Formats: sequence, structure tokens, C-alpha cells
Amino acid sequence: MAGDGTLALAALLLHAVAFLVLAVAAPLRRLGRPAGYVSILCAAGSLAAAVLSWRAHAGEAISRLVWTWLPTEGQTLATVGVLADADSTLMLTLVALVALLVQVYSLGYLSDESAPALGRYYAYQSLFAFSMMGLVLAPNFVQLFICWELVGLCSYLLIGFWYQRPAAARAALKAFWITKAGDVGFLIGIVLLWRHTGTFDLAEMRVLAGNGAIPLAGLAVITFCIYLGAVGKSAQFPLHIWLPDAMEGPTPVSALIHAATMVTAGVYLLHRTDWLFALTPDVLAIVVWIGAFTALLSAVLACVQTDIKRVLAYSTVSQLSYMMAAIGAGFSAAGFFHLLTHGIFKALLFLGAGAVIHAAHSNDLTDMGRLARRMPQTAIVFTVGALSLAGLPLFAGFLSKEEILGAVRAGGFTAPFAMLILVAFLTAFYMFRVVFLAFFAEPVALHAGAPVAAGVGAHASHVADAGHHASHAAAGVAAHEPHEPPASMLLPLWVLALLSVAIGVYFTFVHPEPEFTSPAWLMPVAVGSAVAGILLAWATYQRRAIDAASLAAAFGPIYRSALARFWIDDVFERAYLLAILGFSRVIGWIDRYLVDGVLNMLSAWTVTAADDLRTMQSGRAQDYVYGIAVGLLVLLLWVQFG
Amino acid sequence: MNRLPLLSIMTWAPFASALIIMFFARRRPLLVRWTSVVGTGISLVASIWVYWTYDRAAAGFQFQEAFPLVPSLGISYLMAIDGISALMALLTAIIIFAGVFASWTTKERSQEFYALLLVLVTGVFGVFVTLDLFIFFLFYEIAVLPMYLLIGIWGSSGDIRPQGIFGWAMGRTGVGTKEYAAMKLTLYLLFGSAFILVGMLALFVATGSRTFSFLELQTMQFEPALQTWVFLAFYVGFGILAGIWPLHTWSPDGHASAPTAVSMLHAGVLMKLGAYGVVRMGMGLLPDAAVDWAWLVGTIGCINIVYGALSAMAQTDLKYVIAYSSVSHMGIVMVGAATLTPTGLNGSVFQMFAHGIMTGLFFAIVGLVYEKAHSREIFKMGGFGAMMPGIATAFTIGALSSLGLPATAGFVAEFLTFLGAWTSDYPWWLFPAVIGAFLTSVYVLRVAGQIFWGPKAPDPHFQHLPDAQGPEWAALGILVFVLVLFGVLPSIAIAPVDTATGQLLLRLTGQ
Amino acid sequence: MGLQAYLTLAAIVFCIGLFGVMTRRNTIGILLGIELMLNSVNINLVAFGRYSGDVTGMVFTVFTICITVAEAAVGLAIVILLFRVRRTVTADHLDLLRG
Amino acid sequence: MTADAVAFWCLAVVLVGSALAVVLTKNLFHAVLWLALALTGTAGVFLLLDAEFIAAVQLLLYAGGIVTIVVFAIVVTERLVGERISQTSRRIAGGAVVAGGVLALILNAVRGQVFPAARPEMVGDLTRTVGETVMTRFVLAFELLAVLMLAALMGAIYFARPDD
Repeated sequence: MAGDGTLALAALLLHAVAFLVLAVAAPLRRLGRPAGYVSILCAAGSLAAAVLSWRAHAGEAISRLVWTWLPTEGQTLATVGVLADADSTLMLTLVALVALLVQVYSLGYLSDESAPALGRYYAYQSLFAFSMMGLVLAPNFVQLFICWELVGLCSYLLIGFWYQRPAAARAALKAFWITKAGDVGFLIGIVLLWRHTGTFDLAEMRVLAGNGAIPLAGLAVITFCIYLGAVGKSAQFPLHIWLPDAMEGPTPVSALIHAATMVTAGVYLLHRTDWLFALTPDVLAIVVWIGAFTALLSAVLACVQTDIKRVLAYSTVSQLSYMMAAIGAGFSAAGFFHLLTHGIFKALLFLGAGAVIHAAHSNDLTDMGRLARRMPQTAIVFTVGALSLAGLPLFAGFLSKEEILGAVRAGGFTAPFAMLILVAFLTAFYMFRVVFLAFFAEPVALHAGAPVAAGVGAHASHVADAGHHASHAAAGVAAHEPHEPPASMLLPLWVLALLSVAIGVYFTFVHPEPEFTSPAWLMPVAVGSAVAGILLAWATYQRRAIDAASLAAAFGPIYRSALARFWIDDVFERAYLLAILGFSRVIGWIDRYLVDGVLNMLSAWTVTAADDLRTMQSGRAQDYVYGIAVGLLVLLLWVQFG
Repeated sequence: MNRLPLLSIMTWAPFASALIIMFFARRRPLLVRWTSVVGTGISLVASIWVYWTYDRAAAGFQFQEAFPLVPSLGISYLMAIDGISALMALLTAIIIFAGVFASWTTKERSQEFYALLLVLVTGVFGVFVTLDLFIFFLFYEIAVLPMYLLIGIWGSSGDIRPQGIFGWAMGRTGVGTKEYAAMKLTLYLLFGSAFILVGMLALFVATGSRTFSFLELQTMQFEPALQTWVFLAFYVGFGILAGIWPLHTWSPDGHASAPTAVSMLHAGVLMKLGAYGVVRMGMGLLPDAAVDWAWLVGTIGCINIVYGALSAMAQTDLKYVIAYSSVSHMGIVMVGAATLTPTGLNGSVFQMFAHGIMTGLFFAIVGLVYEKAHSREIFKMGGFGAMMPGIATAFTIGALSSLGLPATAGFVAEFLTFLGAWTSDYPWWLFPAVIGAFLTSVYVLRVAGQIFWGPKAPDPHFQHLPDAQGPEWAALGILVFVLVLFGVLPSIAIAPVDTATGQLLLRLTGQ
Repeated sequence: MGLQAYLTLAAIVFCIGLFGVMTRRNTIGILLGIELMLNSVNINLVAFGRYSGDVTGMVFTVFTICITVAEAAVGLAIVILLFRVRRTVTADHLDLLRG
Repeated sequence: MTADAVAFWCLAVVLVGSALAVVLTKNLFHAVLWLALALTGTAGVFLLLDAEFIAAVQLLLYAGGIVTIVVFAIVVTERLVGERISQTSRRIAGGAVVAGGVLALILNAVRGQVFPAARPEMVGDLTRTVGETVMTRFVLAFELLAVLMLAALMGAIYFARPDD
């Protein structure tokens, strides 16, 4: 069914076309909105092709198109192409969908940008969509890695989109470096794996793995290296620190790249190669433990954030870790399922948060409150997203979350399972903390010195979009009233909300056949912990029945550590400053003053010696004659007596 | 077969335009520039033509031109190319063509400047296309010597504080001035070429058959002791030009002091002469010694990679950063060559090309930035991205290639080298190489972030700066295009190179 | 008389000339020493030529004499010029080429 | 002792004596005159060696030409400086040692060699033979010599020209 491979290819190439047009045709790009229309048009076409391709590959059908990319020794070393099967086309559809919606949304969200900047934005967006699709459809590790790096590049470029702001410029670099550190492992893993199996091709390798033709000795190191790549990209501990900072980018970017697609690449990678990881159970155990730990860590961190985007960012880290845990437990399909639903509802949440920021001109939850009155539509869709994330029945996250919990338990990891149940509770709590504080509760500012502000002074950095929007809000802050966003922003929100509900309703009633059996108590426990979280949030932030400050005090050390982000960022910063920059200074000094110094020493010696010898040249001809005569004397002596 | 002597045309066209410039273009700066454009343009067309029509199926040395010069000594004007030298000639042509545009605004003595530059390029072309060792050496010297004048007259001085235990020596030699840099570079390279000359003469004597022809020499089997020390002589001699540690210190000073086009050409092409010399002469003529000493070449290459990257990170002067990045990247070239695997050697040659283009781009941009902002101090500049988006984009693409990001030429080169390293006899080379790539991403993006993609610097001089203009676009456009083209479609470079590396390695490893 | 006698005589004159060149302070005095040295060379040339029965020695002497004269003319002209410029003929004071 | 030997020893004494006087007199003018004597003595030596032509050239060019030029030079410089130029020597001891050493070693070398004791008979007119050789075998050198003389002449004129 090669014909259907071309559909996937078309979906991929349409974005490439959009990027090339915008990159090369500078005048078009500088027009701004027309550039956006070009990009959106291509994205729409791409979505259509992706959906068709998905329908064509729904079953076991696999199509593969490859071309030689890198020859060596007269043979093909590496290829590029597309590998379209059920999983990849499904993921392709998700990417195409979210990319299209985000591009439409951005038209409204970034309407105040200057035209050249907007053109640049859409060029990056197209490049990102192309790279992400290339990653999804990659038939081999080389293309996978290429696109893997390219999406990282786009992430860097888009986080740093407002590069004039120091925080954004810093965050972009941080994101790139941290993920690149993971990629070092990934690249080493690929190289080692190539030596190990003699191929880059996923399909060929899978056949080898199926035949047991891959030697197991040393394979664990390789899979661990590959996992390191996923750790960087999918923000697993300890490389998770870049993702919250990445929120300095425009909110649509956060929705597309840092929630729905790019950050899930690590999960997708592990899912795509689960047959390889299955050969190394030790590494999988590491994946589970790190996943569960990261999930818990970031859920705790999410509870103390006051920046709405950071809450969502930590929530993303937490949910990614959920997926990782499921994959580590050996049931990658469950992780992949959650990846898809999460992609939908997390994009929804981010875009909703974007609408809120757009209206309130602030990222800070303490600046919000009772927004539901002003922007009811946004409130509804955001709540739908929050319910999905909490995993309540009838909403998208319900079944996928359940599956993950079941998978981890079925994998025999009891402690991680317990941690994940706790995370489910925390998730519901922090999500509804946001919902209540932003949309339903009285604004915190009205309760002077209200406890929720406790976290503000300590560590909050909410310069992100707010600072940007503040510039054009400066004209009339007082006169400004929050309002519903324009249609270009509302439309994607509704599409995603309806999809979340549709998926939720479908899977609430139509259970797919799971690969494992979950005990009957699992669902009540999961839903119950979520409901408990919601109730706690309601009691604390809506009714203010429980004092937030005393709640924080109850968890004193944890609360304070969480405000300091458990000092992980500080450790990395120190490592960067001391280990890398400091060491480089030492090397630089050594090079200039020792290695080169030795050379200068030789040179200076020569010059000094020459200076001394110079006096021999008196300039008086007679001295030279004298010298010649003495020379003659010596010569004669040598000839006669030597 | 009666066809155009393309290789001679390619080599001598710049020389002819240098003569025309010297004799007919006095006080006519525009004529000087256009003559240079035409001369190098002819070379570019010829090199592309050669590259395109090179018969990949037949492989080996093609486009041969030969006539005896000094028959009694076996010296002949012998020119031919294989896949490796075809790529190198193409690189040279691209860099100099862009370099002519990049130095369009040279004001002082532009006539002599362009003439010397073109003479130098003739030397470089000659080295890549000639197969007679004697002529090779002549061209090599032609390529090295004009550098002294080019840096000494048109260069710029930096500011380095003498300190440390060798402080007095540094004060004495005048560290930082352009005269110092020019002299250091020249002395270093001549020191190296003395080794090369001795090695070549030793081979000439050892053959006993009075020939300098590479084609004949490579069929001979020299005795192991001779091979060993001639190989080491070649390694040191060519290696100095390739910037091997610890003989690399001429390179940062030289590149930092040199004018734009000279830095481009020097870092972009001349350092490749060194690596090319090691591969062509060292590995091509002395296969046994090459196998024996691969560990040394590769290990020092690894030191180069990490050490160069860390040194680059410590610099505050933009040109020094780029210069040290060259040291680091040449390490990859050396490691790739030392792997003695087809993949690694392909990577090495590809890295020569990729690094040539990218560093040419870098130095062109440094020149442009300096011309507009009059500063090379990284941490004083900032936020130029908004004012000069074109330059900023070009720099970023160069930076991405430098750190080995896919879809740029740098990735292909590094990836092949990594694969080669892991399949060589010394697999641990992989790790310094990969770490070097990571360190590169740290320093190069730090610089890009500071100068272009960061908040604006408060300095009032930096508030209204123009983007690139006119001919400068040509320089940037050509280099960026090549960088991306070869990154997206690496097979157009690898396919011909592969035909040559395979034959080379056949003799080395006997497989 | 044998060849040896002539050679000895020439050597003595040569060394006297050499002594003069080395010790005179006056430039003209140095020139005189040089003339002596050249003379002794001429004696050698003629003597060798005569004892080997070859006229080449004499021919060369003719050449040498001519060249010597040219050298003396130029040398003295330089002395005069120097004198005019530097007001001295003392060789010690002429050290423009000092390193 | 044959007449030849007597003549040789006399000439040798004159030559060495006048040469010593050249390098030792204080008065520069006297030194020039002593040089004239030395040159004349050399001409005598040439005569002893059957080289009449060379002797003539020596007298004409050397004794006549050079001495005259030197005298002129002295006169001119003395007139310019307005005082008598006396000349002194320095490093006499060192010079004497070095020169003496060289002499001793040359003589040592000469003594150690075996030279033909007798002169071969020269047939024909020696002056004629010299002339023919100059114009045939050494004609190129001869012409070049003419060019050299011309160049020296012009050079001397150029150097000694009066200030503009």
C-alpha cells in the first residue's frame, strides 16, 4: 500500500513547502499575516492528508517509502523516507491537528506582533510541524535523530521568540542545552546500536529483535543511552528543569511544542522501540522509577506555582512521566494512548490559559479571579480541559490514565503505583486550584495579604507573556476589562474541548480490550483520588474553608523546598558556571599563558640571544677584516693540524 | 582526448587576475574587485564543472594533465583530481568567491590586497590538484607566504595582557599585535614546511628512481623505519597547518588578526591543506606508518576537540571564539581520518568541507559585525538580531552547523565521524568527539544569544546598525546556501568522496 | 730561484698588507694595504704561470691589475664622498652598518 | 749565486722593506710614496719572471695610475679638512700576531709542497702569446672587463661629483 505512504509523505512535505516559501520569499514573510495564511493553508492540507493516511493504515497495514540519503562504501548507509503504520499515522494526525489549531489561534493571539516577527513565527511553526512529522514518520534512527534535533531547534527558536527579553533568551538557551545534553546520550546510543545491529532501520531491527538476532550483551547500555535522549526531550528527572522555563515562549508555542507534540517525542520514541527496550528489563525498571519519581516531584512543584503557565508546565512534566512509567512497565500502548489524549486536552488547557493571559494581561493567578463572568466560553473549555486532566469519566483523560495506573500495577511496580495514585490526587488539586482561582473565586487582590500570595515573593517569575502584553496594555490598564478572545482563538478552543469530550464519552462507554486485567477497585480509587483533589481545591480556594497558608504550613519543609524547585535548577546552574565555564576559563588560561607561553619563551630567548649577538656587528669594516683574518687563521690551522 | 585543461584553468585564473590587477588596475578599486570576481568566478565554474563531470563510476584520478618540467629530476607538471581533491577544490572556489565579496569594503591598498589574495588562492588550488610532490611543495609555499603580508599590512591588533610564568616572554614578543600574529603564523608554518620538505626529499631519495610523481610513489613500498619517521614529519609539518594540539597556537592569533577574507580563506581552506596533506601524503604514501600511528593522530584529534571547545568558551573576543572553534573542528577531521574506516574518512573529508564553509561564513560575519559595530567584544554587544536580522540568521545557521545540528553540513560530517570512530580500533574516541559537539553547542549558542538573540546592549553606539548590504549578501547567501544544501543532500558530496576514500583505505588496511 | 721563493715573498707581502688593513685607522691607509695584498696575489699568479709554462697566469694578472685600478678609483671616490659627508676619513667613525 | 738570485734577493729586500714602510709610516703621503716603490719592486719581480709586458703594465697602471689617484685623494681630502692628515694605527700587537700567524701557516704550507725547481722554456714572444690569449680564449672576460672599467669610471665620477 505504497500509495498511502505518499499521503503521509504529502502531509509531511506540505509543511516543508510552507517553510521553504516563507524562508526564501522574504518579502512575503515580512508581510506577516499573509505568511500566516500560507502556513495555515498548508497545515490544513496536511491535516487532511494525515487523516486520510490514518484511515488507510487503521489496521495492520504498513507502508514504507525510503530514499538513499547517505552513501558509504558504495552502499547505502542511511535513508530518509516515511514509515506509515497505525501508530505513526495516528500520531501524525494529532500533530497535524494541533499544529493547524495552534496556527489559527496564533493569528489572534499574536495580532499585536510586528509583521516581520509574525512572518518569522509562522516560518518557525512550519519548520516545526515538518520536523515533528518527520520524526513521527521516521523509518530509521538517523531520520529520527535528525528530526529530533530539528524540533529541538524549533523549540529553541520559539522559546526565544521574544529574545529581547532576558528571561526568554535565557530560557531558550537552557532548553536547548539541557535537551542537547540528553541528545548526547541518544546519539551515542544510536552509534552503538548501529555497530550492534548493523542497521539504522527500525523495521529491519525489529525483525532482528523478533528473531533474537540482537546480542543482549551490552544492549542495556545502548538502550539506556537512547533513553537518555528521551529523558532530555520528555523532561524526565533530572533534565526536567528546562520545560517550566520554556514557558517564556508565546503560549501557542507552549501548547503545541511543550505540551502536545515535541515533549512527547521521548515517549513516542520509547513506544516506537518498545520491542528493543523489552530486551532490557533493567532499563525499563529505571524508566518506571524515574517516571514515577518525576511525576510526583513535578506534581508537588505544580501545587506551589502562581504562574498559570508554570502550573501547566509542571503538569505536563508530570503527565509525561505517567506515560513513561507505563512504557517502563512494559505496556507502551497505554503510554501512547495517554500521549494522544493528553495532547488534545493539554493543548486545550494551554490555549485556554493563553486566552486568559490575553485577557488579563498577566500570567499570575493572583491577578485573576471571577473571570468566568467576563469570559464564560473560556471558562467552560478550560474546565473541560481540567476535568480531562483530572481523569474524570466522560472526559478524555479518564480511560488513558486508568490504563496507565493499571499498567504500572500489572508490571509489578507497587511503590511507583502508589506514587502515581498520589499524583492523580495532586493533579486534580493543582488543576482545580487554577480553575477556581482564575475563573470562580474572588480575586486574591481583594483579600489583602491573602495566603495564596505566599509563594509570590519567594520565587515566582511571571514575566512571560504578561510582560509582553503589558506593553500594549499600558495605555489603559485601569480602563481595561477582560473579555472573550476573538473567534480565531475561540474556534480552536471549542474544537479541542469537543474532541476531549467526544473521546472521553467514547472511551467511557466503549472500553478497548486492554492488554492486562485491572482489578475492579482501581477505577474507583483513581476517580476517588481525583475527586478528593478537586474537593480539597474547592474547599481551599473557592470556599476558603481551609486556609491555604495553614495548608502550606502543614507541609512546611516540602513547601519551602518546592518553592526553591528542590534546588535542582541551582545545581545545574552551578554545574554550568563552575564545571563548564570555570573549567573553560582554566583551559583558556592554560592555552594562552602556558601552551602558548612556552612558544613565546622560545621566541623571546631567540630575540634576546640575537640582541646579544647583535653587538658583534660593530659596523666597522676593519673589525670584519679582523674576523676574516682570524677565520683564515683558524681555517689554516684546521687544514694543517686538524 | 582533446578537452579543456580545466584544472590548470581553475588554478591559474586567480593568478592571471592578480597580474591584471597589478598591472592595469592602479587606483581603480572597482576594476580590482570585478577582476577578482571574474577570476575567482572562472575558478568556481571550472571547479563545479570538474566536480559535476567527475566520473564516479570510474573513480581514481581524472582530468589528468602532464608535461615534464625538469626531466632529470623527475619533476613534472602533473595535475589530476580524485573525489577528495575535487571536493576540496570546490570548497576553495566557493570560499574565495565569497571572500572577494566579503572584503569588498577594503579601503587601504585594495589593489595589492586582492592581488596577494588571488596569488594565495592559486597556491591553494595548486596544492589540491597537483600530484607532483615537488610542485605540491611549491604551491604549498605560495599558499603560505602571502599570509605574512596580508596579516602584517591589513590585519588588526588585539589586546592581550602578558601574565603567568611566561609573562616576560610574552611582553617581549609583543603578543596581540598584528605583526606578532603574522610573524608567528609564518614562522610556525615554515617550520612545518621544513619537515614536509625533508620528508618529501627522503621519499624521493628512497625511491632511487628519480620521480616526484605521486602516482608512481604510491605504488612503492617503503621500508618501515623510513615510513615511520617520514610519516611523523608529514604529520608534524601538515599538522601544524591543520592546527593540531599543542602546535595550534598560531591559529587563534593569526585568525584573529587577519582581515576578513584572509581569515575566511585561512581557516576555511588553508587549515584543510594540512589535513589534506596528512591524508593524501601521509596515508596515501605511507600506509604502514599510517596504521601504526593512527592512535597518535586520533588521540591528539580528541584533545583538539575538547580542548579547542573549552578554549573557545573562555574567549571574550568574537574572532578568537571562531578561531578556537576551528581548532576544535579540525580535531574532528583528524579523528575521522585516524579511524581508518570508510565512514570515518568520509566524515573527515566532509568535515573539512563543512567546516571550511561554516568557518568562512563565521569570519565573514565577524568582519561584517566589526565593520558595522566596530567591536569584537562579545559581552559588550547585544540584541543585534533586531537590527541586522540577515546577519543574525546567517550566524545562527553557521552556529547550528558548528554544533552539528542536522540539516546542516556539520551534522553529516560529525555523524559519519562518530560512526567511524566507534567502528575503529579505538572506539573510545567517540566520547570526546560527542562531548566536544555538546560543548560546541554551549559556547556557540552562548555567543549567538549574547550578540544577536538577546536583550539590547545599552551602549549608544549599538542602537542603529545596518544589516548586510549589496555584495555582502552575496557572500552570506552563497555560504549559507552551500551549508544547508550539503546538509540536506549530503550524497552529492559523499558519493564522489567515497570513491576516493575506499581506494585509499584499500592500500592501508588491505581489505 | 725556485717557485718557493716567489711564493714566500708573495706571502710576506700579503701578510704585511693584511696587517695594514687590520691596523690602519685611516681609510686611505686601508686602501694602501689592500693594494699590497692584491700585488702579492699578482706575484703568485705570475710565478705559478711561469713555472707551469702557462700564460694564463699572466693574462689573469692583467685582468687583476685592471680590476684593482677600477677598485682603487671607486674606493677613493667613496672615500672622498664619505669625507665630504662625514668630515672624517677615520674608519672607526664609519659605523653606519652597526647592528 | 747567480745574477738572478742576487737580483731576486735585492728586489725582495726592497719589496718587503717598502711594504713595511707603507703600513708603518705615520705620514700618509710618505706611505703612498713607499707604495710606489713597492709597486715598482713588484714590477722588477715580474721582470725576473720573464713577464716584461706585465711589468710594464704594472708600472704604467699601478705605479703611475694608482699612486697618482691616491695622491690626488689625499690632497683633496686634506684641502677639505684644512689640516695635515696623519695616520695612526691601532691593535698593532693583535694585527701582528694574526698576520704573523697567517704568514707562518702559509709558509708552512708552502714549505711542505714539492714545486718544480726549474722553469720550463717558453718559446716565442711571451707578450705576443699573452695578447693572443686575451683576444681569443679570454675575449669575453676581456670585453666584460672593459664594461667594468667603464662602470667603475662612471661610478667614481658619480661618487666624487661636486655637490649640486
